[in-house]
Amino acid sequence: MPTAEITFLEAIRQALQRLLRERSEVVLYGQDIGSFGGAFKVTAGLQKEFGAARVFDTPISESAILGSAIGMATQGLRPVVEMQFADFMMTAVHQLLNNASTLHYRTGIAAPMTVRAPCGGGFGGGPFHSEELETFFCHMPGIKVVYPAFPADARALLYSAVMDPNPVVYLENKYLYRHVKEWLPNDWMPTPLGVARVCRPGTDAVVLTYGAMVHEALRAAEQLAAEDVGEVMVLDLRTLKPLDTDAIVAAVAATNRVLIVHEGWHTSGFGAELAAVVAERAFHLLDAPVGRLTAPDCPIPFAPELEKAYRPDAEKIHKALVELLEY
Amino acid sequence: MPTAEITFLEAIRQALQRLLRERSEVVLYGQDIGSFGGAFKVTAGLQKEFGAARVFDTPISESAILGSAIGMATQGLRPVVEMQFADFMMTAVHQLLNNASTLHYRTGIAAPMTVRAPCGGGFGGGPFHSEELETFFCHMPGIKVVYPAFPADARALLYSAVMDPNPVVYLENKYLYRHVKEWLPNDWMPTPLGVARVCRPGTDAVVLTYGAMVHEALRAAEQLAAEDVGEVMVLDLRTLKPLDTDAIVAAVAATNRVLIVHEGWHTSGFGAELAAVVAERAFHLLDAPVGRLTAPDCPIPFAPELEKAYRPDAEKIHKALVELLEY
Amino acid sequence: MNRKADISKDAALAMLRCMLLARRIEERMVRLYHQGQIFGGVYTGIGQEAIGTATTSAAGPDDLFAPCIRDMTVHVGRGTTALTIFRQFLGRVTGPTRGRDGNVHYGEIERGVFSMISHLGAMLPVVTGGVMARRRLGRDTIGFAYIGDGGTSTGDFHEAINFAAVLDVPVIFVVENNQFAYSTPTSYQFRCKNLVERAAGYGIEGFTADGNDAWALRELVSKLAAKMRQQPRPVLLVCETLRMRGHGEHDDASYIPRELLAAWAKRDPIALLRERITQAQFATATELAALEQAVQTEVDESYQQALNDPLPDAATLTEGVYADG
Amino acid sequence: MNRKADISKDAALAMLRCMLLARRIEERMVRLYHQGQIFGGVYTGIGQEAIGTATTSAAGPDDLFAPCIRDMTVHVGRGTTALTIFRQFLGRVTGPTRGRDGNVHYGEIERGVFSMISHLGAMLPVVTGGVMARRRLGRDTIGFAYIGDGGTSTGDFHEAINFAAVLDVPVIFVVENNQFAYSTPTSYQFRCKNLVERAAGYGIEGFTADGNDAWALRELVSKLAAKMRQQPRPVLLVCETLRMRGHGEHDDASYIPRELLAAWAKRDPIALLRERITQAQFATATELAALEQAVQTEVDESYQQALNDPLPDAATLTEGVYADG
Ligand SMILES: Cc1ncc(C[n+]2csc(CCOP(=O)(O)OP(=O)(O)O)c2C)c(N)n1
Ligand SMILES: Cc1ncc(C[n+]2csc(CCOP(=O)(O)OP(=O)(O)O)c2C)c(N)n1
Ligand SMILES: [Mg+2]
Ligand SMILES: [Mg+2]
Repeated sequence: MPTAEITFLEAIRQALQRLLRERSEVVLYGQDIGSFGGAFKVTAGLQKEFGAARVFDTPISESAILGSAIGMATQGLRPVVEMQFADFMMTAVHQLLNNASTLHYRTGIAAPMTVRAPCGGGFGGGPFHSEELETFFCHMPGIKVVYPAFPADARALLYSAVMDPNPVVYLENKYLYRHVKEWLPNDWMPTPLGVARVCRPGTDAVVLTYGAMVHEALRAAEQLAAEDVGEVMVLDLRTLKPLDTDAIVAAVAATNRVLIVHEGWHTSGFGAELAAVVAERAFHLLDAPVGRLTAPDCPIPFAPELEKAYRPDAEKIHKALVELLEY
Repeated sequence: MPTAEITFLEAIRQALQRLLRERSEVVLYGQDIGSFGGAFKVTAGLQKEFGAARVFDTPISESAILGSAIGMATQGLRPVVEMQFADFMMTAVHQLLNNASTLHYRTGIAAPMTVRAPCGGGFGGGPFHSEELETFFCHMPGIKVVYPAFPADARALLYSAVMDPNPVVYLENKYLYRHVKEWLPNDWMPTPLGVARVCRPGTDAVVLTYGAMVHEALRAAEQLAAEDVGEVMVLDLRTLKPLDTDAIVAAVAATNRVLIVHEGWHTSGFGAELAAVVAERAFHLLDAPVGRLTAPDCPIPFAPELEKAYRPDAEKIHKALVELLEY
Repeated sequence: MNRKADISKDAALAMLRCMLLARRIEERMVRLYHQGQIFGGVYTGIGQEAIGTATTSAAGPDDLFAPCIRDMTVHVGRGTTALTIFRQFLGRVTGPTRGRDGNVHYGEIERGVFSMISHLGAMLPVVTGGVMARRRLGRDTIGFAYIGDGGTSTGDFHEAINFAAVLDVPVIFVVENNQFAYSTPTSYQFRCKNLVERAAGYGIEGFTADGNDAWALRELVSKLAAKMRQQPRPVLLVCETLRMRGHGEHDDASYIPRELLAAWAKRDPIALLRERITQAQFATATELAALEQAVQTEVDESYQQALNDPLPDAATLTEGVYADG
Repeated sequence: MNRKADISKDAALAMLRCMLLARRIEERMVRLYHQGQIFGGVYTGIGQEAIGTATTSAAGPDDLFAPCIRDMTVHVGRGTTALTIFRQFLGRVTGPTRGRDGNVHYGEIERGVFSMISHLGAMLPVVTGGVMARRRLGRDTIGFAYIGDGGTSTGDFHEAINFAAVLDVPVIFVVENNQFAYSTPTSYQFRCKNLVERAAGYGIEGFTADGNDAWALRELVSKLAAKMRQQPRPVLLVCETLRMRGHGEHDDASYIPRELLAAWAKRDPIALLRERITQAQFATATELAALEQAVQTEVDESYQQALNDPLPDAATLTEGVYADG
């Protein structure tokens, strides 16, 4: 099977391209995504290949973008809209929370729409271009939330997200776009939403995480193994809603120690939900308190010195795991 | 000391009235809050007493309301704005999350503003007039979140919220407005934010809760005591951010069993944060898994049969506590 | 007045029936509310029936609609029955939202009608997107989006109209200026003389109309719709009317001057259309009385039937949050 | 051209200095970016300097400003120094955001300048509220809110202007139509011929101006500001200009026709003002050269000084999230 080494970004582009090829009902729109290819060039070349009727630019109107996608999705299209940065989605979150998330429950009408939202920091984006907002989306009934960490998953899960009959928020960690590559087959199958993946086995503790932090956790786990401190499992959640709680409980059962890691704010971050699930469902399996390693509750600072202190990384995870293993 | 029996709603009105009297920098605005007195009549009579320069109506523009409050608060006034329903604040949440919540951290400029937001259900308000959104606000760095359950607290905490130098979201559970009364002194002192209150002592379990659910929990606890099943403590958190974690840990230490109750959605609800805090800080004190009794992850239904099933109440809390005590 | 009747007898009588049916249903709901028999609130469009009536009457079968809280005549005009409406308002499991909502937030999408959410303005981009989809799929759809004078102050009003203008989406943005937004007169919502002045800023055409004259409004909308099907562009249509009751039935509307109410009561849209029909000799007094009677019977029977319908089962609470793959 | 100079020599030279200083700082930032010496992005207002310059020059000491990403001349015009700006851009702890932001999101509120957030349109109500507060406290403040052509598509643009109009808040909403919003020309943002057509819809006055002619713009804004202090009302002021570089320095702006760039290069605001100053005989060539030199020295020295300033200490990361009671 022919393979190629592709970036996380290229994986997303391939999924969009395949969707546009195979599914005439798929349309892409957003700010600057047409001939310009988007702020991150994820849609580069797609307008040229599929025409401006299927890949098009819009005014800077997040609520009109999300609202129109809902209307389209009920009328036979499958819109995939891009928010230029996840941060800007907050100007229109009522469209998701009230319109999209309640629609099927109230009316029985499905709205198969996907919102692609580049998120996360680590590159000097500062307080308004680095936000991690997954906990907001996970709190909304009727919304699914996908957050891949690897090119293979980015590609395979995006296809499934778009084909899902529900509104899906698909979070793209910007740090991964060009930092993460994989050798992947040119032929690929979509993978189902809602399934976590053990991306490193381990018996002494488990890190529950997603997105860019999966890679930091893997680095920390490798180091701990190299140092003979312990074997730490890394569970990549991949989909935050629906959440693969069985995989979480199984991971806790196998390790009895849990560290939760994410890049978003601490209080009411998605890690709180993960900790609560563990406390409810796997309490009897725990040998130590559930730990959360997250960003602190402060705006995302710009200066590299500050952002490095702000953002969890392999080093901090390593330290937290050492403490957890010693408990 | 002269006292009077006042409703929760009247308590809020008294706090606003006193603020307007004592603090010339306080202004009130929002939709229909002037001569009409607001959708719930919380501001009834205030425009008449203080004039339209200090109590005034605005267009239906939530972002302009919140954004202008930020600007005012930096320039010497102390705006108290009313959202007609908390649900509608979601049309402008970027003003809170990005503008208000980051301002002091970025610039050192304080924004003493208060957003009053009627929330919660139990009266057939349906999916768009019953939302519980506290978890969103608690996730924002730089924002404080107050959620009183009794008239005395509503009055005393609102005063403190308005005098706080930070943006405060002050949540008013609509069910409490007219359902809850207390005999209170006409003279009163503000109470500090961030302090929980044991409103029923107990040794066998603790219910961590806030808002309307405090009253349901109290009812359940009384019944359990009457039935000789157990003595359940009820901890009214009163302020969700900053959270009184010491009081939580002390309550767990005294009871070893925890039930968390709130009226909002389950996944990533504020109960997740509470469960996580318990799992992190009080793990060794627990004799049973931390339980969460919340609304399910579905839009708030209108029909009374459905809303009753949707909303936690004394009966459901009673059942959950019986199970918890038997664990 | 003696004007050329572009409007057929059938269309005129259908409009009258539409308004009468909505009026009678709403009157019933008002009565029930004040008898304490309603869970939740009651919001009516009494006095504003001509707008939904005329626009749906002028529309085509494939068109899409996003009505607001006072637009029962949009539903009735698209064929939603009194029975369906009572089932909705009484929270019956047989209603369009199966009791999940019990208020004005309903719509039968198979008739082209979206189910509104409360957030003012939020439906305007939704209908815009629906029209975009249908047209891409080859249907000759135009959209009708309704919004109150107060709703024009929302960011969504602006974003949606501008979006439709830039993307050439044929939607009629119908502003129902009923002179009040809850308790506030329009001076608290805008400072232009007439909201039609907003059209130029979007590079689209704007029109004003008497919102109580269904006959004339239908003629205007027919022309606009025909043109938009040729040249797909949005338009802004501002209809002047008055809210004849409180915001909801909990509100006595004491802030609306009594003389204003009295003046508009003389321009009741049902009476105006009845007059037009009589002038056009489309129906005799006896025929009109029979129509009224038929409507009343339909309302009475539908209400009784809905009352007997089952309430939702609590066990179904969490069903259907997600659509099945 | 021989026009009456309402503008004093001091004011004219101050405007020239303002534009030169901003231009030189931005050119330095551009160079540093392409040398790979900048963390984060670089966004400039090169070619648009006249707008911030003329508006601040016409403003009063108590006025309030909400600049956008291309408005360095608002900061400079209000007295913010090159040193402060470099400290900000280099993320120094001595800068106005103490390294918490390192980009165009800064402002010295003691000079009346708000620190913007990125969400387009979101600052417009903030400055409106600031003006309301100051006026209630007895100050003769008017506001200046800046927004790009693309930013006019946001709901906040609409809500803020309408809010100010309804509440009689004197804010000049300055639309900087630089013909592009990131990669898209204005046909992707609006369909009216000129955004000034939006004013009527808010019941306010609207004006258009050549955004590259600081001299004329200052005259216009002086008149508007004087009138607004008498009669507090917002106005809409649309300034035509062109973005002379990419959206940021990562963007080569290949989507902007080269001829368009060339045509506007001939209308460089600094050159235009220099010409006016020369015509008015406010300064000799030698004096102008000295001014240029002084600006260059200030920029060089400020950059060096900022470079030597301390970086923020990681230990302070969570300080100041809340203001102390
Ligand atoms: C975004 C938003 N803010 C506030 C409300 C609360 N609200 C419901 S109806 C209403 C008044 C609406 O007035 P108008 O748009 O003129 O419609 P009318 O009721 O007159 O038909 C208000 C303020 C809302 N539904 N949505
Ligand atoms: C609400 C919002 N959506 C999207 C963006 C991303 N964004 C930043 S600048 C920009 C283009 C702005 O164009 P314009 O308003 O014309 O200003 P200019 O850059 O031309 O000065 C976009 C889309 C944003 N900042 N805010
Ligand atoms: Mg109205
Ligand atoms: Mg621009």
